[in-house]
Amino acid sequence: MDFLISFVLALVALLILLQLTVLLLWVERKGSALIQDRVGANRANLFGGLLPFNLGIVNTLMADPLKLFHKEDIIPKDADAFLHWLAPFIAVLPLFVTFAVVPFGDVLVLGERVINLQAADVNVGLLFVLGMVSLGVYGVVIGGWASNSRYAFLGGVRGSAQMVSYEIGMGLALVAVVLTYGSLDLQEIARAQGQLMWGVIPAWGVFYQPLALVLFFIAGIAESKRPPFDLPEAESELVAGFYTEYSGSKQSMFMMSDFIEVAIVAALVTTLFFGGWQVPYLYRDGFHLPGGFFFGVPSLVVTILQVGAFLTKLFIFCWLQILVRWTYPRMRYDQLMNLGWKRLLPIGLANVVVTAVLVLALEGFTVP
Amino acid sequence: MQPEHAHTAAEAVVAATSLLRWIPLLPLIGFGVGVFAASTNRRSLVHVTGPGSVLLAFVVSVIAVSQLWALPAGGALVDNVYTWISVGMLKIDLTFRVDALTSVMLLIITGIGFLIHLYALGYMHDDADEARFFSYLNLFVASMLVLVLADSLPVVFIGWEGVGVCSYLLIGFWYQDMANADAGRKAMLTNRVGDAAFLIGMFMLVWALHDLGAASLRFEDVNRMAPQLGAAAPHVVTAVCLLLLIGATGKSAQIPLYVWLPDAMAGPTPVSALIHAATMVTAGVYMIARLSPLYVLSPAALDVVATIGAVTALFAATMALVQNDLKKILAYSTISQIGYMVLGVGVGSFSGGVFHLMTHACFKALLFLGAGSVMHAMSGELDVHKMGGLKKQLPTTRWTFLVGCLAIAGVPPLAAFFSKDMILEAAFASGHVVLWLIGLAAAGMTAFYMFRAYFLAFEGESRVDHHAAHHLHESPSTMTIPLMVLAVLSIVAGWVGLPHGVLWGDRFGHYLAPVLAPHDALGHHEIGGGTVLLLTLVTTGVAALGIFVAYSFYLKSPGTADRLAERFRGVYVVLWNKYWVDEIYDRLIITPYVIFSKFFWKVVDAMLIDGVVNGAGVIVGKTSDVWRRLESGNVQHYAAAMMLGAVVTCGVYWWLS
Amino acid sequence: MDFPLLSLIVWSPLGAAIIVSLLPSQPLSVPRLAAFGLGLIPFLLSLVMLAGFDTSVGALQLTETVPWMPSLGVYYSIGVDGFSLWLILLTTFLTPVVILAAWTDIQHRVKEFMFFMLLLESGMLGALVATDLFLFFMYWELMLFPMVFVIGIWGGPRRRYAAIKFVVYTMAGSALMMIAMLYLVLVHAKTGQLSFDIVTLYDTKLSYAEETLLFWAFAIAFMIKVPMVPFHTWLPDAHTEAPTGGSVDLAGILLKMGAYGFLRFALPMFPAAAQDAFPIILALSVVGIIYGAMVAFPQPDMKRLVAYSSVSHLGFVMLGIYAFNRVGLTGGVLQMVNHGLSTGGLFILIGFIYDRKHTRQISEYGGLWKVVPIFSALFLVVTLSSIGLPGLNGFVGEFLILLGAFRAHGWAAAIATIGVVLGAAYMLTMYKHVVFGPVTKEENNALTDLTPREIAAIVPVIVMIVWMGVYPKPFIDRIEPTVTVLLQRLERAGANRHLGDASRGLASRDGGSEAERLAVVAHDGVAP
Amino acid sequence: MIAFYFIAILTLASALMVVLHRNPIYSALGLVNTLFLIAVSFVMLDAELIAMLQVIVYAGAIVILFLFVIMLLNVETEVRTARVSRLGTAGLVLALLLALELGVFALVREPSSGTPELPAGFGSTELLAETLFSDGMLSFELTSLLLLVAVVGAVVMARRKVES
Amino acid sequence: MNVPVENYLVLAALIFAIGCAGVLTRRNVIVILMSVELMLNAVNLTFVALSRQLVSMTGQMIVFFVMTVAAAEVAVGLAIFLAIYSQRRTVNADEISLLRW
Repeated sequence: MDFLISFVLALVALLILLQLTVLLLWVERKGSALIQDRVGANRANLFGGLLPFNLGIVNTLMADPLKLFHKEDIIPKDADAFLHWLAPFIAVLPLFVTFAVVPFGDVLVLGERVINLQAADVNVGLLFVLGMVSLGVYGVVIGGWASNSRYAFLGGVRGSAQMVSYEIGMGLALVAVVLTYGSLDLQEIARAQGQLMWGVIPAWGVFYQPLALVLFFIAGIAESKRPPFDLPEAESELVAGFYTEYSGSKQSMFMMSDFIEVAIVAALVTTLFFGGWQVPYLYRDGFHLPGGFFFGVPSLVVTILQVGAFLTKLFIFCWLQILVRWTYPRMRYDQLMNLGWKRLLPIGLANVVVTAVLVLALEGFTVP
Repeated sequence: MQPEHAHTAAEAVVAATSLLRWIPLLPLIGFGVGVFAASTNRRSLVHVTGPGSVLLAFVVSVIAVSQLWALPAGGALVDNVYTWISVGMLKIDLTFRVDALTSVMLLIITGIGFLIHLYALGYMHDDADEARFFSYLNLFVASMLVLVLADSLPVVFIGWEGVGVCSYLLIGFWYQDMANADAGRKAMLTNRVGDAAFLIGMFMLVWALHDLGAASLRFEDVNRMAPQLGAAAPHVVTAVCLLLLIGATGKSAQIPLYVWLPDAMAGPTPVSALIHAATMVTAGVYMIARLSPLYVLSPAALDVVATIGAVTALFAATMALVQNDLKKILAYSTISQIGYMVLGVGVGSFSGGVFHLMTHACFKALLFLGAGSVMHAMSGELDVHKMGGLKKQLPTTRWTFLVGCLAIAGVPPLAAFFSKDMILEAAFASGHVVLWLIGLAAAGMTAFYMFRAYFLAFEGESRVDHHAAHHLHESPSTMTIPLMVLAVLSIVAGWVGLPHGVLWGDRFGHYLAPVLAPHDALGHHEIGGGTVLLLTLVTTGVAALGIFVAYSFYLKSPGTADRLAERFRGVYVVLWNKYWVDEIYDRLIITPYVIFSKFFWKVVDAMLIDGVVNGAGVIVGKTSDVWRRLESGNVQHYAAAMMLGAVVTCGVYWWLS
Repeated sequence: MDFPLLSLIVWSPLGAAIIVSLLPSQPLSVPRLAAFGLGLIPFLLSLVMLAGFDTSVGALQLTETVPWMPSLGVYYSIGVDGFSLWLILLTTFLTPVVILAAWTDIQHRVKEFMFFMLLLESGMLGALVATDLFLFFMYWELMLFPMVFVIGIWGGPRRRYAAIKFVVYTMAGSALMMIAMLYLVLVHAKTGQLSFDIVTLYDTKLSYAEETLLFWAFAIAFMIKVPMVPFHTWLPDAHTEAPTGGSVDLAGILLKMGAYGFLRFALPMFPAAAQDAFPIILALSVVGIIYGAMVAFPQPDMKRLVAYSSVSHLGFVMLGIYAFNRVGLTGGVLQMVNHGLSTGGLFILIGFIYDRKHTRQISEYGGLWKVVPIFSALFLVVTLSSIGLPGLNGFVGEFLILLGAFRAHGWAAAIATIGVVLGAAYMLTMYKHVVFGPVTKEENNALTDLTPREIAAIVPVIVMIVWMGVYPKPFIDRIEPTVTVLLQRLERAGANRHLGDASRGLASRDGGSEAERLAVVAHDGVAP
Repeated sequence: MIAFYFIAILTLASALMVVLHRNPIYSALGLVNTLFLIAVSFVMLDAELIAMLQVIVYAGAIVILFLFVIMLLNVETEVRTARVSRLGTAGLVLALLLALELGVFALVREPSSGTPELPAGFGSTELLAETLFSDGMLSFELTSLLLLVAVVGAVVMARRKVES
Repeated sequence: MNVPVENYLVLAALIFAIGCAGVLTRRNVIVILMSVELMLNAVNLTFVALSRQLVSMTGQMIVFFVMTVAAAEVAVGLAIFLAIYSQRRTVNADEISLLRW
């Protein structure tokens, strides 16, 4: 039974992730169109346009993957076939696993059974996330190297350097958060954000660690190699960077990994800084508004509300990233490095130190 | 030091006084002033302090001696200054003591010393380093006084070495000439050899006495303990006596250590007169006399002493025969005369020795000063063959010199007549007939060479070269006055010690008797007056003969000497080369020493020892050169080594567990 | 003594060194004056110590003990007795003199030089006062390295060689000594008490074999330092290459450490073995006396000559110590101080003349009296003191040593006495060639006589030389009680079983031992 | 148990790959693989935190560094010399011996009496932190210092390269 | 799961040995460094296994330090290799012998 439940949970998480990626594929296309003031993807259609309204979204959802997976898989001459094949998987797999530790809800109460809405309850979840994300680099590097092409190679080198660098900023941001909430378990962190600050404001990370939020967000975007940090795959310089030599399903896997990273970053931002599945004032038995007002709500509804809240926040931050992607120009490599090492790192350190001091100074600061 | 102590020592009255310390102190002050004057060259200062300090010392000595005479016979004045060294049983006080013997020496040193200082005023007048000269001279007088005033052997040794250094400095006074410096060094080193023996003698003595319970080197203790010592350890006594004798031969220029004295003539003449004739060189005799109670316990030692004395007397005399350098002649004669003194003490006539010491001091000083005066006149020329007929230009010098010659030749009634006779008589009486004969021969030679010198220098026609001739002049009064005084002394000095029965007899002997060992300590038979008279006639005759021969050789028929020299070529050469003693010493001692030193230095030190040391270094270098190769610089080799270590370690561990 | 006077004496030079090192090095007068001024402090302090020194006691005085590493039984324990008293004073006395003398000798790195000299002083003082083996060993090494630097940095052309030779020689000895030291301590630890305190270690029970081995381990270390033939060849090189200051301290104090080590450690800790070792050590000292004197004779280099003369003189010291009787030992201790003064003086004067001519070759000089009379006169005095002229310090020591040695080993003393003659031989020869004769070298006429500063530096030494010659009693009085104590120690361990027949016969006669009888005699001067 | 052997064999295989593969890139991949698997073993040994650190530090940083350098220098694959060098053989022998010995060590001793029951929260962050900041305080500080030095040193080294 | 500690120890031993072999046989310094990492990890494994066995966190603590040190080591080491490579154009251990004699 337990096994079944955890299987289900894992499945749910996986579904959320996959749906999200595919969705993001469409959102990005339509979104970019929207930002660039054009129509965007509107050709694919069911029933040859018999229907009065355009089901572009559905089509896109179906069509793009289909198209990609049917394309021929080209392995360039002199490439290291094995690694060339291996790279995309290395790129994708860790990311899938990552999502498993992200809680998408509080608990689901079925009869006497209380199910923790989290695929894998790792008590060092945050580190787990970091570790997996860092593994993602290999895909880039190996892919870049294996395809035996200058562009790809340069992309790989860039990628490795960039991601190693920004992991540090990211890590520091997280350290601050961990200090604040005193736990590495994402679920606990999420729960901790349920309390209120001065009885009114929800104890979300954004209020406690605004700086960390900024750092994390920037570092996150850099980690996911998206503009303005898309040096490894800079079209205008390196054709398509590390996956220049890829096509078909493998390329799609790289793209997927790209979107999954977006999703993960969004999920982490949500969980760490915006209360995760938390709905302000909503608790397992219902709403406790400031001032003692109380509306009882059945726990199932509560759960649904929370999951809904989580997904909403998730979407919002994904959309935010897409906005950033289509808004900012690409940085120069040295600018990238400078930002990573000379801005984020010191700021992050300072943030950690200040946080630590405060934590020691005023005990009450730590939430739980 | 406690008076009753002294009572037991010599049954005599001992009066403590603090007067004596001034006797050596005054010249010492003079020395200090002299140093000051020399370093700031105020020459005029030493003109006063130089002789002045000695004069004062003389005055004080006279006072002291008069106090001594006030005491009953055999008394002594004692001035205990302070304790010099005191370790355990050994306690050496710096104590001055004046008894009969010392008083004689005192008067000689200060008196004649003063005269010579006076003389030096004139002699050194135009020498730039006058101040230094007088300071040295004062220092010498001071040390000499310490020597004679000392009441214990170590303190004697202070003076003993002090005078040695002074003579070293004064011989090398004109340091510009390396020869003088060499002479000085020679003197010092030769003396040192004697001093070493002297030290060992002291050590033996002190420990021997120590075993008798009285570890002291004070003379009265030594002399008091002497009989016990002689009973307990006769061989020790002999050894001590002989060792001290060696010391004496060094200081008093006896065989075998006489070689330094002739060279010592390199010093200024007043120095030769004071140090190398009147005072220092007689220290040995003084010392033996001082320890006479000890010496008489060892007839063997005394025989050695006597023999050395006699042989030296003859030996030196023979060498003096052929010398042409006036001062050299005097030097050898000094050696020979001291030989007499040693002979005297050797045959047990201690008073005789001291008597001759006194008289000799007078006439030898006179002779040297005369020679100096001649030198002064001849602008440094000393070769008697380049003189002649000086009596016209240097009347005073001539007369005084003549007196000196007569005195030394033993012409009655001058000084040496009595003293020399006393010694020879003692020698004869003690049964050493051989020694007596030797002495006799020496006496004859003495008369001969002295008059040879006199005739060659003052009589006959002048052989003076011209540029020296035209400024021949009599010396200034500061020089002549001392000459006259000394001349008078040389005449009268002997009268204090007439033979027995003659007038007042041997006052001198009586005066010294309480201090010295009894004359018959050796138990030699007293000889009758007739014999004495006979002996006296013989000696006088010999002396006269000597004078006559000299006269006939060098005045009546000049050239005889040369003919003789031709005839007895061999003998002449041997004498002329002074028996090659210097050369022999050089070959036997000095050269080997230098060779060995160089050998030790260059071979043993540089090659052997340093060879080993550096060799060790080289070996280390070579070995490490080999091991070094292990440092291949290849990391993996090092890693392999580590690994091997790990494997072995684990293996061993496993083996053990 | 509550007031840690001794510590103050030991540490003040160190403080001085530090202060000097902090001062600006320019102008040169700053470090010079500072070092001189500060160097006087320990001297004055040691005068206070002298005043407070109890003449009647032979044991250690003014002792201080502070736990240092109690777990290892290591204590900072110091004290002074008759052996170290005068050496301490000599050290504190010579240092300012040396600084004054080396005023112009050292022209570059003056500050560092002064620093090292003061450090050296501190080390030497420490080694002299230390009564804890560990502490002593520490100072023993601390003493070594400043000297090495002084030689190696300010030395002559072959300074590297000399310095390394010096180090290797000494370290070789030190290594042995350390091993022996540890062994001794461990043996003593069997009694359940771990201690480095020498007074405690005196009573360690050792088998005779152990004792002999340990003694030789210590002895060789000290023999190298003394130095005794054949361990002496470092000395001439070190002396020749070292700057004036170095040579003076080396001859003045460092060499004494060897003999001092014998007195303080080797003899009292291993009495029986020490006495059974007498044939070798005695032979070596006598050989040293003669050999040193002979090798000194043909030396062309003044400093080398003086260096070998040191070998000879130190031979005398060892001879005196090995007389194992009051007179000899006292003379030995006294002779250490004498040698320090006279040889130190010689080096200072040679340094002066070297400053002017920049050569130490005897042949380069000659007829100096005409040019530099004051120098020559002072040189004369020091030379005479070195050859042991009565009335100057050298004699007193030699006299007592030979006297004592003659009692114990007549022939040895007799041979050694020849050394007195040979000593005169080489010293006077050198003096003759340097000072007498005509001025052979033209440029020597340009030499200038001593400056007031130089005179001020050398005169104190000469004053001491004369004083110790004329009135040595106060010095002896303070040495003697300690000698008595040592003798009684040796006595209990069956001393003078090797002494001369005379003493054995005598011991049998009045039953008393040498030491005791001498002790008795000591009180009433001349024994009746 | 099966899981262990599975993991163990994989680990050894990838370790061998590190050593045997001529291509540094593959070696690096083998390394990261080994490390990851070791991390898994850590998890199996209830040392989750360590496991995570292992992944982050080694996989995430160190090996990436390796790869980066390899690519930067783009080191060509080693030419395998015809015969194995003396050093090589020696190395192999030594390695075998060592393995033998160590293995023997592990096995000769009497087998461990099962795996002990662990107290709650063993291997948790809190516990490790406590140990770290109580027993290991000094070492911790020193290590931090070491890291700083290492950073500086690395930078300096790299700089020199740039200049020359 | 109850795997006896010996298994881990043996595993560690084998990994360690493999590391040794790598260090000794490979020429490429980078690979050598990797092999060193292998050895370190073998040790880590031992530590963790034993800390599990002895129920003491110390082992894990040490592992923590080992990692840190390893990181530092690699950073410096690689930097050195870069420097050397820029000088000598090689990363072969047997061609780099700066400390020779």
